[in-house]
Amino acid sequence: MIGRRSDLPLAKDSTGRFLPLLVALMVFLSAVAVAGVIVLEGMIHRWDRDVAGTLTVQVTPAAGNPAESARLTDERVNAAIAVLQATPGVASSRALPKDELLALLQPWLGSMELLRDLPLPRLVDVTLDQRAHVDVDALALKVGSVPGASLDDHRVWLSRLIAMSRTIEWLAMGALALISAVTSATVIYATRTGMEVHREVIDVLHLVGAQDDYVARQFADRAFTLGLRGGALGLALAIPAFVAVSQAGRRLEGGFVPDLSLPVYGWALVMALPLVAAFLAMMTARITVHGTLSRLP
Amino acid sequence: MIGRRSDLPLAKDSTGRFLPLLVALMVFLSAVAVAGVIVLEGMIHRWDRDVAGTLTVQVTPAAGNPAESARLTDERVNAAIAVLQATPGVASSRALPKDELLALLQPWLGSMELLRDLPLPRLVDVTLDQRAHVDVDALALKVGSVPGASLDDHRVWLSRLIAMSRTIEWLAMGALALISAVTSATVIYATRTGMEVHREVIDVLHLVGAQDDYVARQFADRAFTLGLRGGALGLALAIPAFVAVSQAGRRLEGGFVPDLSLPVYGWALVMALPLVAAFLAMMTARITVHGTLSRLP
Amino acid sequence: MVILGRVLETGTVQRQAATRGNVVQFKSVGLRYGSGPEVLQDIAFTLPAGSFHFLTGLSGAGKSSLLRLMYLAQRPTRGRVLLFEKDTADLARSQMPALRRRIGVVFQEFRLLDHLSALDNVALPLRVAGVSETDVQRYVPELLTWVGLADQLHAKPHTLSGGQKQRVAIARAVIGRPDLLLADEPTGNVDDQMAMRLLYLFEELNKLGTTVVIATHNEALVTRFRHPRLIIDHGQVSQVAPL
Amino acid sequence: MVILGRVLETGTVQRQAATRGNVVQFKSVGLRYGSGPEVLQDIAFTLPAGSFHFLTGLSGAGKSSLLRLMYLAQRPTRGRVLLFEKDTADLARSQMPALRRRIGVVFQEFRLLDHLSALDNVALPLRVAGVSETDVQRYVPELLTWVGLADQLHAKPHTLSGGQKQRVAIARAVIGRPDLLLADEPTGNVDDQMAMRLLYLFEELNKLGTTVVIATHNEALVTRFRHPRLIIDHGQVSQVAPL
Ligand SMILES: Nc1ncnc2c1ncn2[C@@H]1O[C@H](COP(=O)(O)OP(=O)(O)OP(=O)(O)O)[C@@H](O)[C@H]1O
Ligand SMILES: Nc1ncnc2c1ncn2[C@@H]1O[C@H](COP(=O)(O)OP(=O)(O)OP(=O)(O)O)[C@@H](O)[C@H]1O
Ligand SMILES: [Mg+2]
Ligand SMILES: [Mg+2]
Repeated sequence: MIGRRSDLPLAKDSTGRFLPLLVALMVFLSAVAVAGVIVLEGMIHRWDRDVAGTLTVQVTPAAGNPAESARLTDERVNAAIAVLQATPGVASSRALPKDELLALLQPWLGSMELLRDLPLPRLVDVTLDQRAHVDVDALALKVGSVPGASLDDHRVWLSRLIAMSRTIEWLAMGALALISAVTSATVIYATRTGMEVHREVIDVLHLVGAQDDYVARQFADRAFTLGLRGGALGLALAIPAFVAVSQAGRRLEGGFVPDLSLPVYGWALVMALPLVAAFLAMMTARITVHGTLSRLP
Repeated sequence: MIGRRSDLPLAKDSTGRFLPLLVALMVFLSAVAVAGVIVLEGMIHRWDRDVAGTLTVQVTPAAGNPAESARLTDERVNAAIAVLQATPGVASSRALPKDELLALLQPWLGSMELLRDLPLPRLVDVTLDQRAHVDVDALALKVGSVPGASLDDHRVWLSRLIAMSRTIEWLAMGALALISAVTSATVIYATRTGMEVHREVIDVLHLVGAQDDYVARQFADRAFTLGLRGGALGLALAIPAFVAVSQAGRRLEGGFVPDLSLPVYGWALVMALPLVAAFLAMMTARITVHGTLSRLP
Repeated sequence: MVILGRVLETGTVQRQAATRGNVVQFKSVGLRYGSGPEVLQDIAFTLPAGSFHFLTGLSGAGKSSLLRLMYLAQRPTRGRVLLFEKDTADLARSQMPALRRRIGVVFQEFRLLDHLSALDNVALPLRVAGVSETDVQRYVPELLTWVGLADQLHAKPHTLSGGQKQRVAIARAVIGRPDLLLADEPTGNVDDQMAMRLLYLFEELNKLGTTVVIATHNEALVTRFRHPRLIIDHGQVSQVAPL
Repeated sequence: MVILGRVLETGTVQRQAATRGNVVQFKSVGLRYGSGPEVLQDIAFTLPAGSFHFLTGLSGAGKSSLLRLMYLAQRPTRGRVLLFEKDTADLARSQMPALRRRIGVVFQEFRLLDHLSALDNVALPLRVAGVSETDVQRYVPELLTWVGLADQLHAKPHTLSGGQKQRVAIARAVIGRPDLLLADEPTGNVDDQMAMRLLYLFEELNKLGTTVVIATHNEALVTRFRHPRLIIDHGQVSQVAPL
């Protein structure tokens, strides 16, 4: 005899096919969301360091004869520095000496000697206070008011990209919360309908002297098994998806999108998802059964 | 009397609370996926046009005295053009005359007169055949073998970004398919358990002379109502999410990420999702009931 | 009796042209469940329109099985079952509802709908057949009153006693004034006095033209009401004149 | 009878020290469902250990309700119900299973588990109580044979006839040799001969010390087996000596 396990005919319920499928989808989506959040978090962290660390302001040379141009350009550079220093959160700002500038241009222009007297654009290195949060967008506007000066738009753009990534991150977390809620709701639903379908059986088990836990355990065990089965399936679906994305990501190595592969703790987290789902299912089932039973006479 | 509607006590099932919740999540996720696919598709289309249309190869000037440098640089440019013309899919390639080059540099360097004799980098405009698919990555490698020559890496990078976007797009479509499947599975499940719970009732309805459709209609109507309710909720959740993302996207207007807002047909599609879900639920329920009933004596 | 007569005569709405000929005909019918032995073997009998039979036999003899064959919840494994002179094997699924509306059944386990009141349970065959709500509200309470459930019109089955449920089940079976009434152990949960009363109800219906078959273990009833019997024994049915 | 005695005496495993004193005591118990009238009013009686009572009354009088109070499926709206001399109002939920294992119940609607075979249904009280599988396999078939179901050991309830189900329900109620046996209309679906046989089973159990209460409409049985009666009428219970 299969013993107590078969007192409730749970194995035949259609829950057995449905719950794993749903949990699989949920785990798949969770895995994607978790991986997405981790990758984005890493990206944002690096970008943030970049943006938070330094900025560059570039000042185009003023027109006119060489001497006048140089004087006007210097004025522009000083005006830009003044704006920068009046901005809270800016730790220091320093105009790049012409030598360094030429060194930067060198790969573009074969020989340097002829450039010495050219009216070149000037660069100002800005160091930001690590602790302060600087609104780079607002700063860009302010700097833009100085004629010829502009904040390096790669950096501005990065800071906007961060804002957008954060939004996506929040969305992903929201989706994750929603997914957990719906998974729990599904398990509660499946357990409740299970109890509805088997109400007579549960009643009779009680009347012949079975404890609440005798019933709850059967539902919980089943929910755990089904949750784990579904979770494993979901993970199996998620992994090829990751590989595809990080493959695609790797081809971008030159671009701004950094390494899309997960850190070890990320993999651990994703791998744990089926267990988390199974555990969630089990606890939900158990609590649901106990809750429902304690309302019976 | 509420009449035939109340023959099956469907309104009291826990399905009433669960199904809308699940459909809400599914519609939410579908809306995000659909919007994502549409936005990506638009982006890829624009990028594709860029990349497919033209490429730029830049050739740094060779070292040495001006005359020799000019000669060597010309050789490099010709070598690059040779490589390009040997590549299938390249329609034409043309070295940019110095005038055009200087015009491009002008905003950077205040005055131009002094530049005339400088050994400047040279640019080659490449037009691609619209119909042929060119592997830009491979081309970049080939061009790189010419000393001093390199394919404009913005374009290379765009082509890689497109590859990655396509992967994400496929993922989103996969998720969409999965979501539809799971929604159908859920409705089938809910209908089946509903029929299990009410099997006695359905049996009796039959025995007193009710038609199959009398039963099926009640399940289908209910599934439609629940699906629509859930769909509306899901859409209500999705819209703020869209607004947040496109808000964040708009702030990027300067960057490469184009307009993240949906085209009108995209909105129409997203708005139709709750109806699609409700309809899917209804048809699934109807088919499930008929299928199950026809197996009875 | 007068009231009942009125309910049955004027009240039930589905009245068809009086049925004639043979209502039930079994031709060498055999029934086996799965791969088990034949529960019923070579059954052949005919119930003419307007007849009244008791169906008796030991527990497990096959009474309920025989009735199930008559109300089409079960197909015979061999032989032919004819209802109203039509072979039931030829019936399409879509024709079953119409046929079933001509048959009233009292199930051994009642099979009431738990979420409907006594009144709505009894009204079910009328509503499924599309009878007007005015008629439903007029005749259903009257019939329930007659079976002693005037106070329980709006009670749900789980609040009814065993005997009360049985009476609701009987009311549901007769409300449509079916051409064929099949009752499986309809008095197992009521006292002798109520059993008598219910049998009168069946007789009244029979007088109006309904063919009646009642499966029962209650020997006292069978002796008191002198109707022919169908006796099942070892898978065989024999027809016996009233005691 | 010999076989039965052996099954019951040696077979059932949960035997406790013989119960003494009063098994059931009702003290001015009232029961009302929802906001309805009181179905039972001021009920007071005592069933000493080892007693055997019939419970009679018209359909709807309150027999099943009274039994439900005894097996704790229903709480009284007032008054006190004592089982085995303990007030059931004081019982914690966790103490109920142990108490219920001392009570065997035959439900009016049988309440068998559809997915379990006759054997597993009867074995249920033993398994829930943790009795060894060897004992289960030894005594359950023996008891089922005694109630005439030797051929149906492995049949599922939906393949059993009404009377066969009733006998499985009875076997399940007695297999644990309970201290208190409550049977609600246990012979409504069997023929008179089987009814007799089942009554003998209850008497046998009673002789071994079980307190028995049987609700029934079957006057023939009540007359044949001379046991005191509890009669419910208009919400009142009166105890009457054997006819
Ligand atoms: N669905 C089924 N599958 C298998 N066997 C069945 C099924 N239904 C009934 N049987 C068997 O057929 C036989 C006849 O059953 P049936 O219910 O017709 O008896 P009955 O005469 O109505 O008995 P009772 O008076 O106890 O209700 C029994 O032995 C029963 O076990
Ligand atoms: N759960 C309930 N809610 C409301 N009323 C109920 C409930 N259960 C029983 N009743 C009512 O209580 C009365 C007694 O019912 P009970 O089932 O105890 O009668 P009984 O004596 O067992 O009758 P029978 O012989 O027909 O089985 C009936 O009028 C019934 O309608
Ligand atoms: Mg039967
Ligand atoms: Mg009762």
